[in-house]
Amino acid sequence: MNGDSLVRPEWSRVRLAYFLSAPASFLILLIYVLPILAVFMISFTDYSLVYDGFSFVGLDNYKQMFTDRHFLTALQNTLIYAAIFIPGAFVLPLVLAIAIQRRRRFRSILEVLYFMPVTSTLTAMTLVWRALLDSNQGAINNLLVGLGFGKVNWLGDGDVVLISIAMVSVWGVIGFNMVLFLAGLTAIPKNLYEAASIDGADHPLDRFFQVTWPLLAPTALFVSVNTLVTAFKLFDTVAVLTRGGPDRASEVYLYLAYLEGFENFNMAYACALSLVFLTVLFLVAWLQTRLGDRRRTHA
Amino acid sequence: MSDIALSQPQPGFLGFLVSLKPRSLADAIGTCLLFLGAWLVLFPFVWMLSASLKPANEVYDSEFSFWPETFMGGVNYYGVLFEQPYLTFLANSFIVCIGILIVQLITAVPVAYALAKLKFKGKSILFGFVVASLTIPINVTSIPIYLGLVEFGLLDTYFSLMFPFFVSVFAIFLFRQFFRDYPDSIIDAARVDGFSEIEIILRLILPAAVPALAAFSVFSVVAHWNDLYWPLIVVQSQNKMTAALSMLQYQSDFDNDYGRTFASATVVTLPMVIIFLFARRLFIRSITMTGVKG
Amino acid sequence: AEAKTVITCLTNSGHLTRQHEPLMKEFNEMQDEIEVKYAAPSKDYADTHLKMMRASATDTLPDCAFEAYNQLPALARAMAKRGQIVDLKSLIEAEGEGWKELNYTPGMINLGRVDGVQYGMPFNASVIQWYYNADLFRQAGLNPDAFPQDWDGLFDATKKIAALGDDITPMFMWMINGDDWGFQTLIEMQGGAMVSEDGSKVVFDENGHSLKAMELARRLVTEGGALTDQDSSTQFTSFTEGKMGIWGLSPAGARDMQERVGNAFDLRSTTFTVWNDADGTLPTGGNAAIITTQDEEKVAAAWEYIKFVTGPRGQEVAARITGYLPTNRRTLDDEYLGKFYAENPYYATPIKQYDRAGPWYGYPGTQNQKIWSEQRSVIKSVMEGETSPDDGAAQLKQIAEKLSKR
Amino acid sequence: MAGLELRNIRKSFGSTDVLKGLSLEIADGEFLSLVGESGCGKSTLLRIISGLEAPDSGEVLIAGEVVNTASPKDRNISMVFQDYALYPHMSVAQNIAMPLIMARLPLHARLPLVNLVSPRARSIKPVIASEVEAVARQLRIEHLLNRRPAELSGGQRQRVALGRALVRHPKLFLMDEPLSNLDAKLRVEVRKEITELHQSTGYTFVYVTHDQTEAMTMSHRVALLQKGELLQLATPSTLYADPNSVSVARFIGSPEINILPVSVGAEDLRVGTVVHPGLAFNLSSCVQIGLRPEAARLVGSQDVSTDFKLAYNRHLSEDLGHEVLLHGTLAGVQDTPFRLRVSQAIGQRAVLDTQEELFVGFDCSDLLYFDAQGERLRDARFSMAMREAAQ
Amino acid sequence: MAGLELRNIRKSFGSTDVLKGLSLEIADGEFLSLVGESGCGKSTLLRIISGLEAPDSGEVLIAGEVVNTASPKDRNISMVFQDYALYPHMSVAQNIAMPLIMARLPLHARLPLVNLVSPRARSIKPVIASEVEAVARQLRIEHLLNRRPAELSGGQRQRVALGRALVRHPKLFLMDEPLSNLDAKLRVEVRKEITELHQSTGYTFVYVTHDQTEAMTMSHRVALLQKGELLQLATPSTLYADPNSVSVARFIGSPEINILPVSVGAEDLRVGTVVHPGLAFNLSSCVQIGLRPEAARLVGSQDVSTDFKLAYNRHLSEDLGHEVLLHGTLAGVQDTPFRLRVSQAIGQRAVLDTQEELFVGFDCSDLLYFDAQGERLRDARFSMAMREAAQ
Ligand SMILES: Nc1ncnc2c1ncn2[C@@H]1O[C@H](COP(=O)(O)OP(=O)(O)OP(=O)(O)O)[C@@H](O)[C@H]1O
Ligand SMILES: Nc1ncnc2c1ncn2[C@@H]1O[C@H](COP(=O)(O)OP(=O)(O)OP(=O)(O)O)[C@@H](O)[C@H]1O
Ligand SMILES: [Mg+2]
Ligand SMILES: [Mg+2]
Repeated sequence: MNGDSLVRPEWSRVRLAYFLSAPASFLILLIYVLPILAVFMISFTDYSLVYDGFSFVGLDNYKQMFTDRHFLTALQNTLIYAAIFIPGAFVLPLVLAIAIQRRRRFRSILEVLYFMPVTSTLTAMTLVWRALLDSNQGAINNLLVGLGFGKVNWLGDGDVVLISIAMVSVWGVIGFNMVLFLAGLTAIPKNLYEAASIDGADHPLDRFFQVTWPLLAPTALFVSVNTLVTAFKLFDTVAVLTRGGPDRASEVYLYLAYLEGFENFNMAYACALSLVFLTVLFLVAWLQTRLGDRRRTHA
Repeated sequence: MSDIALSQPQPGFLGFLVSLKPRSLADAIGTCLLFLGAWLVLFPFVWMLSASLKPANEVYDSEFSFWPETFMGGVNYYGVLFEQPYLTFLANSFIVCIGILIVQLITAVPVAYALAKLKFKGKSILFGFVVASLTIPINVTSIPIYLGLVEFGLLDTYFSLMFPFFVSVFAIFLFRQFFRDYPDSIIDAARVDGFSEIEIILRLILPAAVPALAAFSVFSVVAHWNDLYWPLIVVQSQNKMTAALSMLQYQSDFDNDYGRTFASATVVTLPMVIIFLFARRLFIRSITMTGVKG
Repeated sequence: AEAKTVITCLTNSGHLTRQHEPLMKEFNEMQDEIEVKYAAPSKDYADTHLKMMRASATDTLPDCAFEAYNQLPALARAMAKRGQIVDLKSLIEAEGEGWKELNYTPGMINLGRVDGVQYGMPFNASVIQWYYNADLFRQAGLNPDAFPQDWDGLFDATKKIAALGDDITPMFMWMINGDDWGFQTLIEMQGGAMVSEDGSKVVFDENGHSLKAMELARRLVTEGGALTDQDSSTQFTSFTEGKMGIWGLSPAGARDMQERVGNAFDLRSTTFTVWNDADGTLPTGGNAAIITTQDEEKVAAAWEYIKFVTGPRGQEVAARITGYLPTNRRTLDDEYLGKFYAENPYYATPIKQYDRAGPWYGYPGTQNQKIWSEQRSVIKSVMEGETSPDDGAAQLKQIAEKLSKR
Repeated sequence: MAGLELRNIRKSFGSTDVLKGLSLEIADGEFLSLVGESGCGKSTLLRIISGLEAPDSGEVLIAGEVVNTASPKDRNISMVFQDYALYPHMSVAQNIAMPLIMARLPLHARLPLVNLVSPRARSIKPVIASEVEAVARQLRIEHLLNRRPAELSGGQRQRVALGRALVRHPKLFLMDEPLSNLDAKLRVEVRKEITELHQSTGYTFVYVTHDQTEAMTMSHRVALLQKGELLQLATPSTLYADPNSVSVARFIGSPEINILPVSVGAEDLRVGTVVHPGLAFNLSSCVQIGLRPEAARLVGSQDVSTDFKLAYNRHLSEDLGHEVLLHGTLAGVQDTPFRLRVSQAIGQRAVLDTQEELFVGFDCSDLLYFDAQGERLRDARFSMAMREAAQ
Repeated sequence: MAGLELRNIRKSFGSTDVLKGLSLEIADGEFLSLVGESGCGKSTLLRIISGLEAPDSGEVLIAGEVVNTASPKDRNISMVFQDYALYPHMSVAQNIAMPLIMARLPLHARLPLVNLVSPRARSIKPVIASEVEAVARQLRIEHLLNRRPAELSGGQRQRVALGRALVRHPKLFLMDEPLSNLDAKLRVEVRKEITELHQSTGYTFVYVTHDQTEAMTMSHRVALLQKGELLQLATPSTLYADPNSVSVARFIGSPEINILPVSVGAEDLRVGTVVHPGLAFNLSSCVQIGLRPEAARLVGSQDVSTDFKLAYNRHLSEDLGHEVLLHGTLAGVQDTPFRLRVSQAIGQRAVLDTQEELFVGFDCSDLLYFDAQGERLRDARFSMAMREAAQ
């Protein structure tokens, strides 16, 4: 056959694709890939801001992880936190988005209210949350006592602190994910709901499972990947709210890496920690994306 | 509110009341729950706003009351707005956020389109890089990037404040997901009509992706508006400080000016709320894809 | 006129607005050869340290900076190696015989010494002190005018306060809530030291100091009723809301404390309970000014400024605003703050402990933070009774030795 | 009892009045076609009947009950959407199975995951699958059952949409141009399937179509809509042969009916150049006549067997295979097109091929008379008189 | 010179072979209709011609040049999509104006904002607007110009899609069932507009339709596709009257051609119960005959004027107004349906209404002969012999 004619139209589109991808790719290279490569290199050295010189130490930094019990603690904390945060940060906004989207009347006011936390500044909000979560006289415990429950030591109890942080994080992310879901929901053709209601899929659950959920899949995939990544990237809230306390009960992985790198100036070890973490996180996120993409087959 | 309205019935008021009648009990309960939730979500803000009006000895009173006994709002807000170059900080924040947003959109939209709608070799690799980059927190890359900026003498510039955020993999991923749903047959029609691929993006895809674009824009602006981590690293002189940084001014280890801190937080948050209010309409501006059958 | 010499200084954000801005203004108005500016402030001490380290590695340093005492050694050593920090010795000598002694007590000026070199001039200083709620004292049948002078007496008082009700916490002392300032307090008040003179050896366990410290830590919980499961801000609120008897922390927060308490109760302060009245010292918190420029003109200008801020007038301003202990002894004169202290006993406690001001030690090596964070876990577990004071003391030493090698 | 009744339905979109007080009664088991020009409100009407759209005013009754407030589901209807509205994420089989699953499985057994373990779901699934397959076979899409809508051709999609409606057995079928994208052959076949379904089940059908053959052959009655109003509702042949107005006459029948201006004298009728005399004429308001393209025929130049005979000026002929359509004008009425349907069967074709000059002949009895407003003049005496006079 | 040439085009989607080596030549200015059953590959072929889809192999030539590598834009074509593919966020006017804007304004003047200040854009806009309006008027959608597609009825959308194609003047028009959602009347009108456009401009048209009338009346030639292969390419009347095979004969014409099994003796032909003797018969391979529904007619029980006369068992009659379609079987061939088109014009109808027992008559000369594979037996001697024998 005519080999040329097969190759060339493809090529023009390919060229276009490359052209469109070039700026972003270049920046990704500059902002992510090269720095990560640098981090990768550093992880084989004993580099630190404290000394000018450095020498290669091979896999020492990686070996060190296995002897570092805080590594495991941090990993465990991160997983526990993620297990609390991810469902909350995914399901609540989804429910909210669906509930809000259906209403004509209060839709806009509700949207604004739930989005407010996203606009807030973490440092200021941390002060507020400290006050609210105060185990002695905080508003939340006052409420609990008022409702006949006992007080909870939100930030002081090592068993509770991750829940508290997750609560604060979910609070901060509800509006964010809700807006994403809302954007996704508006993209679902209305006539499918109509077809569904004719077909008898009138129950909210049916509407959800037969139409909304499958068609929201791209958004849902995005939100879930992003939520997953956010969960594992937890840093700020810990840094300002608990500083890993009490007694490392909220020391999550990235915070550990931060401490090692920027408080203890074990830069190279921090790099190694980060890389191990990123590799695992990337694999999970990538797998999730691929699976989600595959399941989503409508065009 | 409601009794004021009752005492002066307006022409449309009866109609309003009737329209308020819940369509069903479940609906009414749902609405109540939503508002209850909203109140919970909002409470920290109410608390913050209230605190910004109070003297220090009232802020942490265990019995919360919105209105302070001693009103300090005037002092607090005056201090935040006029005793420091707040306008400069505000302007810096705007420059940085808008600059970041523009570059992010310019870079993310084309690549997202390519990833969503074009076939090319290396596509899944590129997408792999995007997902990978999504997982990389700035904490990890901050030192290499910082060293690079120092190398080029760019520290303490707007550029250095913006640079690490010029490409948003979040945006690329998000837009890709949204673009994928755009009907191919409309794109085909456009190709026949003589659209260049760029114009397909500009004229067709973008208008349809407005909800996602608006959502992202708000996220981006809010995120960088409130960002402390990176500005703390690259800002050296006070005239490059951002509004969020200025909020720290009233806090130190054993000595916090709570009133001003919260007044400052309120003042810093306010522009974001306003931006959101304006952008919000775009979120729901969806285009029904009824141009196609099937 | 000649161009002014412009110098830029770095400090923490809260300190900038409260203390440095008035000082800078006053200094800039006072003369017209030098203009002092401040860099965008860092968030807190840790951030200052990090910023300085980063700037040191990339040679983007400000001209002067205010570094926390406990982090100064690490920073100074790193910078000295790179020749980025100024040894103040010659500058001090140039001021003339007796100038140093006139202004600073030896203990105070030593806070700026690292490895025997005077890198910093003490700017803010604080040693732990007690604040107490005189109203609660009265309710508990205690005499607020006679604050217990030893630990046994203190614990008697806390027991009585504890009896006032379930929601009353007897006391708080800065122990496991932040840095190791509290732990060093327990060692130093016995007359002990953390590391040897030459800074090379860990010695806090000598003479059983660390064991005794651990026993006391445990008593803080069992007898003092101190809580280990609440962070300091929660407990601080308890105190300012009148739900706590005794609060042991820095004078730096004196003003903040008073603002928060308002007129809610009779707030007082008093000197810390020191075990060994003769040799006992207390670690000094706060920060020292360092010069980090190599430009001679700027060094001179920075020195002028540092002289001002650590001088009697500078310290008057700083201390009055914050409650910190003035580092300049002349500030205690009537001309400056003498009268103020006489009239405001609440603010005067720091000067009563003037001579207690001891060093805030740093361990050899670079792992100070890590040592502390490991030790903190041990201390917490001792306080909670999970580890015996013996074991605890042993572990503390072990941790410090292991990590200070690096 | 009426299967479906509409009472004074009004609907407007913004300033566009789409339905202007439409009333309609459809007997139980009746097959009603809804025709009307594009944009006249057919789809809107179906959407109102189905409950997808609420009327601005008026009532919808199904089986005698007002259902205005009932949800689409509770109205027990099937609907084929004009734009298909297929579920893009489901296979063809799943698309078709949807209504059955919804109807036969209890809510819990429809939930994801649960449906995998529910014994009910598992026992019903094969039944549903076989029904889906049967419908797919009827529609000739059994080989496509595993495809997604995006992988189908236009006609295949339409058949899936149809299948989804046919698989269920509701009270009322609403179909919006369900065959428009099918080829003629398939269309005839599916038409037959639908007709048979209708006959065997006796369900009520409301069928929107723009295909006259469909409307004429499938339905008991045809409702002709124009600009949101009901012009005429009658059996297909009535609509064709006995229309109420020019509009109806024009709309029904393809090629369009010929409408010619006439002048009516005391006892004669003039069409173009020809005057037909001697009529007992008593209705003077007639100004135009209608004549179906097949009601006239080509006649030889000598032929005098018809009431009227006029020279024909042919502009265009279209050969449809089984017949030829002529477009042209009659002598004396140059402004008005005159269409002629020439059957192949009976030698007419030969005339066409051989003769240069054409003549068209028609009889008074085949004419429809209209007044200036386009209203039909259906007076019995009048037509009888005409007929007699003509004989 | 060929306006469009396809050489051995192949295309498959996954395992589905959609086009199997299709070759086709279309003269410059020709109007070619593409017909074929649903799913046979018509739309795919148009997409390949337009460059939206790349063929797996084969070449596409426009005006003599291989355009395989050219982008759709560079091929200078207009296309009407089967699923409309309107720009959902643009008004009708903007939708229609788009191709003009793209063609006439340079890139920079098309950019948002720039276009507001570009003098070029400002001077061209009114021109474009007036052209858009003209097209809209042609298609009777001038009152909808400011609406969005979502606010249109199905037929209105289709007209917008059509308008978007018509507004431009490209070399090649590709239309995929552009009239399927229009009512009969409008369809006739638009058909005429297209035909006139074609005649006045001489552009090349490739027109996909499932409407036989359209295919027959508009096109120079018709290409019949089946399962991705070209069955026959000929003028409409050839396709109708002189098909190559049973498949073609069956596909063209509605109602479908009657295909009857026959047995051929040495000198006779047997259809059902009737044997027509005395034929000079020399092709023994004929096993089936085709007879168009209009080629037979109802005859009186005494009538002997036709070669064959068989009793007719009527199952169903469909009244289309201008004609009646009968469905039934002939005596002796009960398994095979026999359709009859009964014209209204010539008294046949009367037969239908009055007589109980029906007879159908037809002549040998109207029969098409096919072999067992369905291939047409077109031997000239054979048919001549038949004809002579019959006379
Ligand atoms: N993306 C696809 N993936 C798989 N099969 C496809 C795809 N697109 C089309 N097909 C199949 O290819 C065949 C030809 O499709 P095409 O759309 O060309 O048919 P068509 O002749 O236009 O039919 P219609 O008259 O129904 O529109 C069909 O059987 C269809 O199912
Ligand atoms: N959402 C809407 N907003 C405004 N006008 C609308 C809307 N939907 C429909 N219309 C208008 O209402 C009229 C009736 O539309 P409808 O879809 O019922 O027509 P239809 O009879 O089904 O036409 P077709 O045969 O073309 O499908 C049309 O003129 C259409 O433009
Ligand atoms: Mg319609
Ligand atoms: Mg098609």
